[in-house]
Amino acid sequence: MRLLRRLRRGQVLLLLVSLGVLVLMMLWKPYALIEGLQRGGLYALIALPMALILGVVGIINLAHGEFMMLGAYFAYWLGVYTGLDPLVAMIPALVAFALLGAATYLLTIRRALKAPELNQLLLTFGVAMVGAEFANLMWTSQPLKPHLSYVYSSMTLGKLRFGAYAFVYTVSAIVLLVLLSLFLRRTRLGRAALAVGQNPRGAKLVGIDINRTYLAIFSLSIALVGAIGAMFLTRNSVFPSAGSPYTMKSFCLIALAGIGNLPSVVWGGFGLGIAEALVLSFRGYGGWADVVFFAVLVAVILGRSYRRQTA
Amino acid sequence: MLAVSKLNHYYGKAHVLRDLSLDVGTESVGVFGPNGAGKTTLVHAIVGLVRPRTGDITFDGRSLLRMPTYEVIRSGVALVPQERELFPYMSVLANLESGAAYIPAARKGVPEALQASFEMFPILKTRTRQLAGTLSGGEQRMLAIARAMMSSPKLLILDEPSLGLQPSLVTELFHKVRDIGEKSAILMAEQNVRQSLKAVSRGYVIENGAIALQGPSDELLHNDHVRRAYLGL
Amino acid sequence: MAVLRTESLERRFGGLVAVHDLTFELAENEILGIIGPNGAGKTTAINVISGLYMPTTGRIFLGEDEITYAPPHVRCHMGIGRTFQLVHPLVDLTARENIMVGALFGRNQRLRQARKTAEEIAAKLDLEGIDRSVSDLTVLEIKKLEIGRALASNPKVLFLDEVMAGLNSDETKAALDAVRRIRDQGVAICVVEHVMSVIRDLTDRVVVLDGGTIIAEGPYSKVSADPRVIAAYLGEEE
Amino acid sequence: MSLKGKRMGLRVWALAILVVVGVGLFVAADEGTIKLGAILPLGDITGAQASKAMQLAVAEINAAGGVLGRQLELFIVDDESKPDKGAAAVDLLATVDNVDVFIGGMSSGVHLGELPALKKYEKVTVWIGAASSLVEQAAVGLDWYFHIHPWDYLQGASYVQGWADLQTQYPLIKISKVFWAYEDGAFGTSSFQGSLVAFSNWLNSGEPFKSALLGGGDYRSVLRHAMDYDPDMFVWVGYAADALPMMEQAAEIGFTPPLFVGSPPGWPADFGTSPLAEGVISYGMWAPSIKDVSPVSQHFWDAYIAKFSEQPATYFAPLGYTNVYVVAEAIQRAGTLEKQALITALEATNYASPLGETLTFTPSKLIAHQGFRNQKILQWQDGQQQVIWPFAYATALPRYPFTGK
Amino acid sequence: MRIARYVPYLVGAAVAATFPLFSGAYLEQVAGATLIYLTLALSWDMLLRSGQLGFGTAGFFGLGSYAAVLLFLNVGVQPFVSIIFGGIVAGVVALLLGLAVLRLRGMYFAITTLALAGIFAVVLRNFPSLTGGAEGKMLPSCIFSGDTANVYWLILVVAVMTIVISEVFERTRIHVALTSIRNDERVAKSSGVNVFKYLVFVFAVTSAIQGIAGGVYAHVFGFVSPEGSFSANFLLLPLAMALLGGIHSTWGPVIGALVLGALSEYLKLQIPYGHLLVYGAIIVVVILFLPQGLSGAARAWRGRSHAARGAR
Repeated sequence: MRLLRRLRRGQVLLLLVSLGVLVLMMLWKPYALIEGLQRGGLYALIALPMALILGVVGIINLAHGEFMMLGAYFAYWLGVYTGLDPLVAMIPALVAFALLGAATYLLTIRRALKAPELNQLLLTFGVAMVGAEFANLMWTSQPLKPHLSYVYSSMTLGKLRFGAYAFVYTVSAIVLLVLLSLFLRRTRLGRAALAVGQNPRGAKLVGIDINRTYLAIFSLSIALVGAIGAMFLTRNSVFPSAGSPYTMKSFCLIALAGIGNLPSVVWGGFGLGIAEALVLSFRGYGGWADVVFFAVLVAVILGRSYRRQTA
Repeated sequence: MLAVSKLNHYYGKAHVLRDLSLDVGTESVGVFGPNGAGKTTLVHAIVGLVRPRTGDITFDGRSLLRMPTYEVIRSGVALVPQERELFPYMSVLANLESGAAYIPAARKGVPEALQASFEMFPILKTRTRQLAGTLSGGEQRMLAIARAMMSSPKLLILDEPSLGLQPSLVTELFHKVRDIGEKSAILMAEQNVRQSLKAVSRGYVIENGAIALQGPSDELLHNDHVRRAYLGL
Repeated sequence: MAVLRTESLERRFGGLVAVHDLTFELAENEILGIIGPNGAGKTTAINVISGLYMPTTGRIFLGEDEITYAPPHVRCHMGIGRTFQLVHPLVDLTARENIMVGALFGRNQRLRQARKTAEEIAAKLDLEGIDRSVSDLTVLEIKKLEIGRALASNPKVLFLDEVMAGLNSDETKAALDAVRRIRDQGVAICVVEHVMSVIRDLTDRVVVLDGGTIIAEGPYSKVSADPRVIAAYLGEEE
Repeated sequence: MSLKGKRMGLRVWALAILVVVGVGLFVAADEGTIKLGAILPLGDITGAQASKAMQLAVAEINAAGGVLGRQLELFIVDDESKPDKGAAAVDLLATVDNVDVFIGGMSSGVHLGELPALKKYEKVTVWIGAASSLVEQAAVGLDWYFHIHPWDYLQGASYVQGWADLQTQYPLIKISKVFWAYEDGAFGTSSFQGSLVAFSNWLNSGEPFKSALLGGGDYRSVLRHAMDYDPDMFVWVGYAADALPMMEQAAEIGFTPPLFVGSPPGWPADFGTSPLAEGVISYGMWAPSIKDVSPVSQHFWDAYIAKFSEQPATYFAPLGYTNVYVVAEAIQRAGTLEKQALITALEATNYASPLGETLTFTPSKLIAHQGFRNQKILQWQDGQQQVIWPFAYATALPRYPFTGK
Repeated sequence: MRIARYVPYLVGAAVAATFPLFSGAYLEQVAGATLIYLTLALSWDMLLRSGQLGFGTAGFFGLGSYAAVLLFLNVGVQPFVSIIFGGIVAGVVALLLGLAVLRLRGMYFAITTLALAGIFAVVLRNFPSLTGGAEGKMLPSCIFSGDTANVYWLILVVAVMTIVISEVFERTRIHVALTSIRNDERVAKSSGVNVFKYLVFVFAVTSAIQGIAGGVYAHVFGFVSPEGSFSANFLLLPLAMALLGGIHSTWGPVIGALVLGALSEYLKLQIPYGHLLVYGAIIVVVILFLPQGLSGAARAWRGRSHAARGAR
């Protein structure tokens, strides 16, 4: 009981400290805060569907970024042929990538569910390779990006002038988190997914068809990341290797948050985004921004393991 | 209702079920035996968690042998497994609701079933919002039984329900089991022979994966072998 | 002279007290039984004594030496051997190599020596065909393997955690003989068992645990008549 | 006796084999094709298009009767952008395919791995890739090595010249303060280092950024630092993937320097369709608009599209085409494949290339045979890349200042 | 009978040692690169035998490359000395880091080693005066002036050394220790195995091997750069090779490396545009249909034919 109270107090303290840091940053480096939230939003957004797959199906999907990349291509070509805006193309992308996800699951993942973790890792690595090389053969390595005038609209707040559109990633990450949480808590499929993620055998024993649940969640996640690819395209170029760095980032973010902890993926994404933006805001030290990601990751994982050992 | 015939199963080279046959009508039936005798393998085979090498299992005349677990459960069998297999990061209420949510026949009766659960285990009612993983062992056991009952099963299988429970709870538990036995058929695997024999009307003693003895409860209670080996008398 | 002695051992997991105020001794050449209902703290007690968990408070002595905070492999070197409740054979090693683990690392033997030790121990336990892979062994053989590995480290104290579970009566008899033979070679043994007949036939003395604490202690005949023990372990009579 | 007999037997056999092989080689060398071995990253658009342009050139030359009455044969091996694969490709082409001349090339890092292998065979090598002066240091003293692509410092010097000319010609343009944003890999860093040397009489400042190619893509902190610096000219050195996002983010924060320059190795196909492209200056060796001032370029453009039904999108396409023609013409002039004669003939190269200017080989700072030294200054105008310098190939007048709209 | 058992090894060794005598420079070059990957695959597997999944292969490879090149350039030692130095640096760094990170298990250890590899690359890039920054450093000349036969033999020595170390690991108490840790760490501890000591030891040794491989690679191709020396290829390809060949053994990774090395080169020549697509598809298919890898499949096949003949 005392431990619980101490934990609470610790959490409150943490919240206060982080709020304080945010206020200080707003005064000291407002751009780092704004841009950090925006880039962190993108990290979090992309990581969420991967966290869903990892949390429910238990598979580390190394092809995650490649599905996003293919989603971006999908939106690009849909735009070329029909004039659809990428943000609108997210809707057909959801459908198309749900199908692609289902096909991928049925053809590959399902057959490796009982295989050792390493085999699954290599399997999705192979899928990633096929995805990226397919894009390269189809559309070459030349980057593509539609012109969209709204993506560089800006806002002025006193002396600050900053991009408003990029908050779409921040907002979407939060919206997706809320939607996924609602889905997982309120819908029968969502609850089944949670159940399967927490205890597959227990899920079988309450009458859940776990294979169907895996299929549904995998398809849903791929559908989401395909649609996120369309949103990614609004501010980024697409090319065959555009997705792979985000696989790594997402994986790191999930490890940071702890598997199954979707809210922490989002807050962790914001935190890392802000930390990176802060490092970048110092002239001449931008080259160290990459270290932030890794260093925070190592520190958190080590810290957690030591706390567990001493507890 | 449930008929198990000539079941054989192996783990590697270990022969863990040997020509095992038993049947359960509408009454409560106990399966007794020491650790490792094959009780858990048997109940897992019934719900399809284990695929026996040979033999057959039928429930209401349908073979369960090739049915995936979720279909077995949906056809009216519920298992309270030894490890309880709750959803640790879900609330007590969500765990209970999960017991009925995936059984089409049980979905309508959720409020009544919840009511019944809370009547059977009042402690759960005070903990509906608590995460299942934070419950004590005894409370988890109750939750597991209540979750299984949410589906209003025709046959309830209990695997070592007294495991890890303090004595007072064990007594209480077997009372509940007897109550449940009035609504559903029960198949209970237990090591605690002395008390559990009183909760069932018939029993089988399994040793080394084979039926060593069977008969009505009071007959078993007075059997020399049972008294020596399981009651320490 | 006690081979092993604990003083007020306590182990908590978060809020749960798994072992509480555990004080007991193990004499030379003694076979001590630890019984108690599931969840009584028997296995936790063994884990604390063998070093897999550190005690929250309390002390442990092996002979003269305090080992309260020694890491498990050091305790093994010093003379604590154990088996595991659910058998944990090292599946990617042969039977011989399983036993060799104890000889190589518990007793620090050379490879060649350890091979021989494994053979000797296997012979002592009537375990044949020791170059088989573990997946080819029967339940009894795997149990023997567990004991063999623990023995190979040349323990002064041996903890046997439910080694008889799952054996039929003939096998149990054979296992009992094996355990007695081990004791006769000067190893103090502590057995955790559910099967009452085993405890009755094997042990010199019994400690009954419930709720992490000792509720009774003494020879089996005395303990099994203790109403508290019957209530806790055998189940209350109505 | 018996031993001696065996030895004798061996010798006879060896001699026989030598004769057979030698005759075979002789026959093959005389009657067979002239073999060109190209090493390119085929998974990248630069290498893919360069290889296609090479095939086009070979097809044209062969259709016109070949060289010295013999047909050209092109062997293309993928270097997969990996140094070890590139080195293996050199050995493959040299020892298995027995090529007469090495051509090709893209990345400097891969070429560093290939050079040791090339040095083993000392075959005539005419290279279109690798701009890093690290490579130049590694190629010192190789009389058989011809480098077509300008080195990083040559590019810098050529821009110095270009901007001097432009400022003289158009007094409205004034440059004294420059900000360089460069991708933090080898390409951007070496370009920046080279530029600092070349533009030493300007006030320079610079900062690296992470290219979208490597998972970056947020340039706003660098752009803000540039804006604070208030330069007359802003140059970013990155990849095509950075092009449009860079413009968008500059627009987003309201950064509109008078001269906005980008120097990626290639531009996205759809860059021109964005209004943000208007007025953006680019450094490069080639743009489709050059076909308006160069008939060779026009011919190349039409032939490439006719053969592959796609537009040449990178300057490596005309470079690849040039690569084959330069070698073919030199062999024709030399009248033989003999190395020294071929080197002499290559030294006399005077090839009007589809890149606009005429290619000749002259000594650079370190090596004896450097091809192009000049870059072009181009500007995106109304969706097209126009040449604004050198004036000799200019296709349009510069528009100044950059509007940022 | 006993000699017969060694015949395949002797033949293999003879073929490997005399390879340059009957192959050309091209095959030597391909074989050399394959052997580098073989070394990485095998060393990765050696750590995996303890149950620890390391993702730091490319990191220690790059670290070794840089250490070797920087020592060579700044101190002017023999190339061989600098290569060994590269191994020592990688090994010592692994030893020190291992003391902290080897308390982690499973995915957490894997991802931490991956992050550490990332940190190495960024740190080296950000000290341009010493390391050449993003451009890296070039050697004035490559080892053996790029003579492929000598280079092949050098790499062969490193690969054989790794195979020997791996076999030592397999045939001594180390094998028993590592396998027991992998199978059940608690059992290992309780049987007297100093788990932490063995993990640190194996982590340091395998990282040192990776560092040596990196040093060799840098000397063969004559340069180091953050992008080149820390390329993810040096992690993913060895991993794929070991898994494809079969993990937890010496010969699985060896076979996997040889097969994939040859396959990737063959595919490239057959399908110039898009060979990587086929390569990826082959990986997927093999993982789905030969989950135990090639050596596992061979073992299963041999076991079946044994059983069919009634042997055992």
